[in-house]
Amino acid sequence: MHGKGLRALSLVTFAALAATFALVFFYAPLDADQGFIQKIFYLHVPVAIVTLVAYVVAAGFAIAHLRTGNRQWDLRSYTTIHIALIFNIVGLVTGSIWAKASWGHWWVWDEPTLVSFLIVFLLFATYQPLRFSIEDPERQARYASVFSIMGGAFVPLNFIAVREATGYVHPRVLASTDGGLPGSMAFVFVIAIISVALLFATIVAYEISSKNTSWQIRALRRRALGDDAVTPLGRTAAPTMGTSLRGAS
Amino acid sequence: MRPSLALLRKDLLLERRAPESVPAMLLFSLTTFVLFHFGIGRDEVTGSLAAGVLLVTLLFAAILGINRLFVSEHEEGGFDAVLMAPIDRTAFFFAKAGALFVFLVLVEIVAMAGFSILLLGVSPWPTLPGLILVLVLLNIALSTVGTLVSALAIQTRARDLIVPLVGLPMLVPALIAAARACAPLFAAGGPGSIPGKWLLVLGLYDLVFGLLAYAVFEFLLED
Amino acid sequence: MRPSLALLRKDLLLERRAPESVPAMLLFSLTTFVLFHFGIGRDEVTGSLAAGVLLVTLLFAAILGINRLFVSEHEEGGFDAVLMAPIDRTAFFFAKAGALFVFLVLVEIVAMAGFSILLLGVSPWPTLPGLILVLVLLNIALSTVGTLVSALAIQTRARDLIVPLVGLPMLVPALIAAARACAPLFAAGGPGSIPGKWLLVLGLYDLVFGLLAYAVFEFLLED
Amino acid sequence: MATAPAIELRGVGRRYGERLALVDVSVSVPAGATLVVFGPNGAGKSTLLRMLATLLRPHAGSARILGEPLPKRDWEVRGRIGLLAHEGMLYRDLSARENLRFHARLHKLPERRVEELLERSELLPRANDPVRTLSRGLLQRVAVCRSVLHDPELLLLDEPRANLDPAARALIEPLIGRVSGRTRVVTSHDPAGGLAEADIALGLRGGRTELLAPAAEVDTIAIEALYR
Amino acid sequence: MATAPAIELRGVGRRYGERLALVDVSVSVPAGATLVVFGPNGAGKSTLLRMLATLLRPHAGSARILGEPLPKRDWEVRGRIGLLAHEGMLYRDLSARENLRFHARLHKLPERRVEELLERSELLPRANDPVRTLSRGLLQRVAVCRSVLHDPELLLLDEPRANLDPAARALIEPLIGRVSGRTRVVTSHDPAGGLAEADIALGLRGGRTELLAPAAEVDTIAIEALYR
Ligand code: HEM
Ligand SMILES: Nc1ncnc2c1ncn2[C@@H]1O[C@H](COP(=O)(O)OP(=O)(O)OP(=O)(O)O)[C@@H](O)[C@H]1O
Ligand SMILES: Nc1ncnc2c1ncn2[C@@H]1O[C@H](COP(=O)(O)OP(=O)(O)OP(=O)(O)O)[C@@H](O)[C@H]1O
Ligand SMILES: [Mg+2]
Ligand SMILES: [Mg+2]
Repeated sequence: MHGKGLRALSLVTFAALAATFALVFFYAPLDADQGFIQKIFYLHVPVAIVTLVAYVVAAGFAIAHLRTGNRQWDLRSYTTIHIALIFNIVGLVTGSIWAKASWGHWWVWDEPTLVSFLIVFLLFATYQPLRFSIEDPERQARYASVFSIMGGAFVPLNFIAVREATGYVHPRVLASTDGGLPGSMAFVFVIAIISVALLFATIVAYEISSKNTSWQIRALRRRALGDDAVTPLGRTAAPTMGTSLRGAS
Repeated sequence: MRPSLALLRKDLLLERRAPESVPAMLLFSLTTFVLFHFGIGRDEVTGSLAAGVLLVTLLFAAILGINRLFVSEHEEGGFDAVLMAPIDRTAFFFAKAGALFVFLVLVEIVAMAGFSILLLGVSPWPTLPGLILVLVLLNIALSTVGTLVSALAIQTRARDLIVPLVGLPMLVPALIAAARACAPLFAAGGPGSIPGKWLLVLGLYDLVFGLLAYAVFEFLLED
Repeated sequence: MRPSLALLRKDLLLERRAPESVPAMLLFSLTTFVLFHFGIGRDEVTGSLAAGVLLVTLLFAAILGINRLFVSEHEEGGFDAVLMAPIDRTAFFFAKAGALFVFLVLVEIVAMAGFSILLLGVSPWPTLPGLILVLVLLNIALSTVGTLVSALAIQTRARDLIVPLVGLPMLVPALIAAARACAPLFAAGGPGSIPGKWLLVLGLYDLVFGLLAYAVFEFLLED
Repeated sequence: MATAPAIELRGVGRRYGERLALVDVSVSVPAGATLVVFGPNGAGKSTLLRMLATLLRPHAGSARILGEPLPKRDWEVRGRIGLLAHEGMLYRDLSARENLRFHARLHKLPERRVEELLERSELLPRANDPVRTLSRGLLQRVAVCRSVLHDPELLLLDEPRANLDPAARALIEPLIGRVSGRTRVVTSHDPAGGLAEADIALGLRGGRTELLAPAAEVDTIAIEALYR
Repeated sequence: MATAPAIELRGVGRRYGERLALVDVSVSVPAGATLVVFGPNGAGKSTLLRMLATLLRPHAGSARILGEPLPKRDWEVRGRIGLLAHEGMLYRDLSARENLRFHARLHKLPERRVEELLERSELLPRANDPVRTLSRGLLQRVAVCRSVLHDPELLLLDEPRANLDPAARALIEPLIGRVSGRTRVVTSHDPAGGLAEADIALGLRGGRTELLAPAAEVDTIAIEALYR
């Protein structure tokens, strides 16, 4: 059984998202100089933060995979990166919209978070092609883990380098020198981060359990119908598991 | 150390027997300088533009060398025979990173000469000490990360794509740091001093990624 | 024409089996824009600098594609079997150049979007008609000369070196012409008109090198 | 009626750089006959086959294949020759079926022919695997199919049975054996087996002809002498 | 005195992706004995050899080579095993001599050993040519030299005599034959010849053991039945 606790997680996530939504639109104050568009902040920043954290967490899973050889860790690492990539794109798009609305450009180079976010995306965008170009599932898993460990270390290091290379031209809403966020905004912001993180975790949990289930079905079919009756998997970037060998992991 | 040396020697022998990587990287760099000259329509470059052109070119040239680093091992299964020898697998790492380092130094010597003649708007001599320091730090980054990426790519079916795709972004922080460190060296008014901050970032990159690459390398050699 | 189509179909099949060249060229272009940003330290580029950055990037991306054009033919001697088939050898030329042209167009569409967003200091829309004209002419140059170079390289042992080494210098005139033609399009004050002189040079290059490549191609396939 | 010989070589030579791989080879093979080429390693057997396949041009002498002079009119004979070389000559990432279909398309053959060959060589269960993942012997079977796909008049076989198991040898016999009725050039390291299928025996050594005679007039001792 | 067997496999299995290449193979080979592996193309013979060579790890079961468990303590046996595979496992651009010298250095052997092997396999005249330019059979000889260079206790031979001419076969016999006195695992497609050099015969089919018996108790008919 792979669905344990999924329902509870889904419900909590749903509730958190609904609450965030309500708070953002009905409670959080309207920003004085950016107006309504500023509300994208509650989507963009949490998504960006969760994405970056997720890449680092995926590296942790990858280390666990290399240490234990248990392919479930590779599956976790893969799924985390997969969803983080999607969040990464959402972050880039919402950031762009925000930039267009507030500065009139789709892209600016002097926002270090933004630039490093793009570079991180360019690096992790190669994760799937890398996996896809390795056939043997064991090797694919191992190589992907090596990549994701490097990637995990890359995220903060890259951020340091990019941040140092750009000035602080634009006002920051959060963690800036001039007083920071108003209390009500900060509150909503924290709630938003929590619910985006929950959303992330839920999607990851769903993907993991769906993958595990389909492997199990496959293994059962192979056992029932014989190995040759089941169509071969073919090349895939997703982790696969050979399950029909006695004692195999 | 002995096996590392034997491996390194073999790589240098292969390169001498069929000189490929070094002359190719060299010619590539010189051609790229010419391309830049026409592309950006400047006769001379100084400051950050000079640092950028030089380092972007070296980075692309390094990618060429990284691409070929494990090719000879792959053909005809020669690697398997080496894997069966009673040597520590990290010996490969040192041998390959060493070979790449040597290649890069050779390329940089000539490329730097070409760059000074073709594009650089200031005298290269006063910049030398600082430049050497930055390039050594950069070469460590290129050769450790490059060795890892090369080993990663060689077992895939699309080596020549995986190497630039994974290698370029991975090396962006090193490039940024090196370019920023070099920029004052090429300042139009005479070389300024290298910002210590950037040497630190570059050194940090070397340390973190060098150690990491070394640590995870052997997982790439296993079945 | 039939054999050309069979060959093209096999290439597209291989590319669909493992979509490699096109996404790789794309990602490569975007990464290169970022590298340029940090390398030359500019937030926005216009005029000849913009033309230079765009075209040098496209050229390098094209090199990636050219590199892989004949790879599948080389492994395991599959090419020899094709050479023994009763087809006109120029059928290869059209099949390969056609595939490359298609790849380039796909890459340019996305790369241009990325360039406009990331680096270009002027609005891309007014430049479009002129830009398309220049890029089509450039693509003809890239795909004909690229096919020739790729075929040349595949018979050597150092394919990934020969392609940039021979290809880049050979394409320098096309690059110069294209860069000069594009520069006024990206002028800070709004697009100027393309200098007819440079279009002429580019067209002449296409004509001469296209015909030449076509003519000498079959000699590359012989023993 | 005097039909032209399928192969007619006169004083053919071939170098690799300075190394002589074939020197002054003259041989004539009538249509439908089998020429078996013997010789120690490095004698020039594979070189000879690649030359007959129009892949290497002769550096000296004159060669006529299926009535056409080489290399001048090689396009006339292309598509009428099948070569089975040491390597498989296949696209590693395509499956056996896709490889054969591709060649079928080049030679304008129906896909039926591909399925027929896959079935006859018992490759059907593995027909959709990339050939890269096949074992050496399975790969060899695919290569055999590729070489006879277009029903060539002249079949050039470089140690065709290497790496094949006994059952597979029997399986492909109708395709490449004497019963196929084609003109054949076969290299062999097996004196007795080679002679048994030969009409003409050619012995090479260091690129030079050491022996050339109708197979009936040669015994295995003469062949074995080549290797001494 | 009961010395440990040189090879001891218990229920060993290996997959490539989902394809089973070896299933539940158990075999024990005493030191000094020769195991000959028979089986049709794709049976898993090469896979078995690569696993014994520590290049592939078993996915199931337990394997002990020269007394050490695999893959846990594989570094203990590295350097004590020689593998001759389908491909030469050589650097194409280095000469035979350079290839062998490189391996000699890795194994800490004197260069004398390289010259000795080059001489014994009659490769001296071609020792300085890049192996890329050697004919298939000459390449095979270099590969043989490479596999026995470090005087391995366990020798794994994948169709060692393929592509060799009769004289060359005799030449390398003292290196890889029974007289070499090593523990050997040899794959073969030649029932009679294979049995003649075997102490133990193993028959594989689809990765499963179909036959495992002392060679003296097996006849060629039993081997041929494997291919049916
Ligand atoms: C394409 C456009 C953008 C992208 C990809 C982007 C990306 C990011 C990322 C990755 C973070 C998280 C960094 C961290 O955790 O420290 C972030 C945070 C933030 N971004 Fe953006 N951003 C974009 C546009 C903008 C714009 C237009 C603004 C403001 C007007 C903005 C303001 C902020 C602020 C205030 C934070 C909070 C974190 C901090 O203070 O460091 N971003 N953005
Ligand atoms: N890299 C690989 N990927 C996927 N499948 C493979 C791979 N290598 C081998 N196989 C498959 O594993 C099975 C066993 O192959 P193996 O090479 O061991 O056979 P073999 O007994 O040596 O055959 P042959 O006599 O033809 O050399 C075959 O079905 C083969 O197709
Ligand atoms: N590409 C090449 N470059 C240089 N020399 C070559 C090349 N190919 C073959 N030779 C040399 O030409 C000679 C003849 O080679 P060929 O492959 O024809 O021999 P062969 O009779 O087929 O031998 P084998 O039985 O070993 O396959 C050999 O000495 C070989 O080393
Ligand atoms: Mg030969
Ligand atoms: Mg085998």
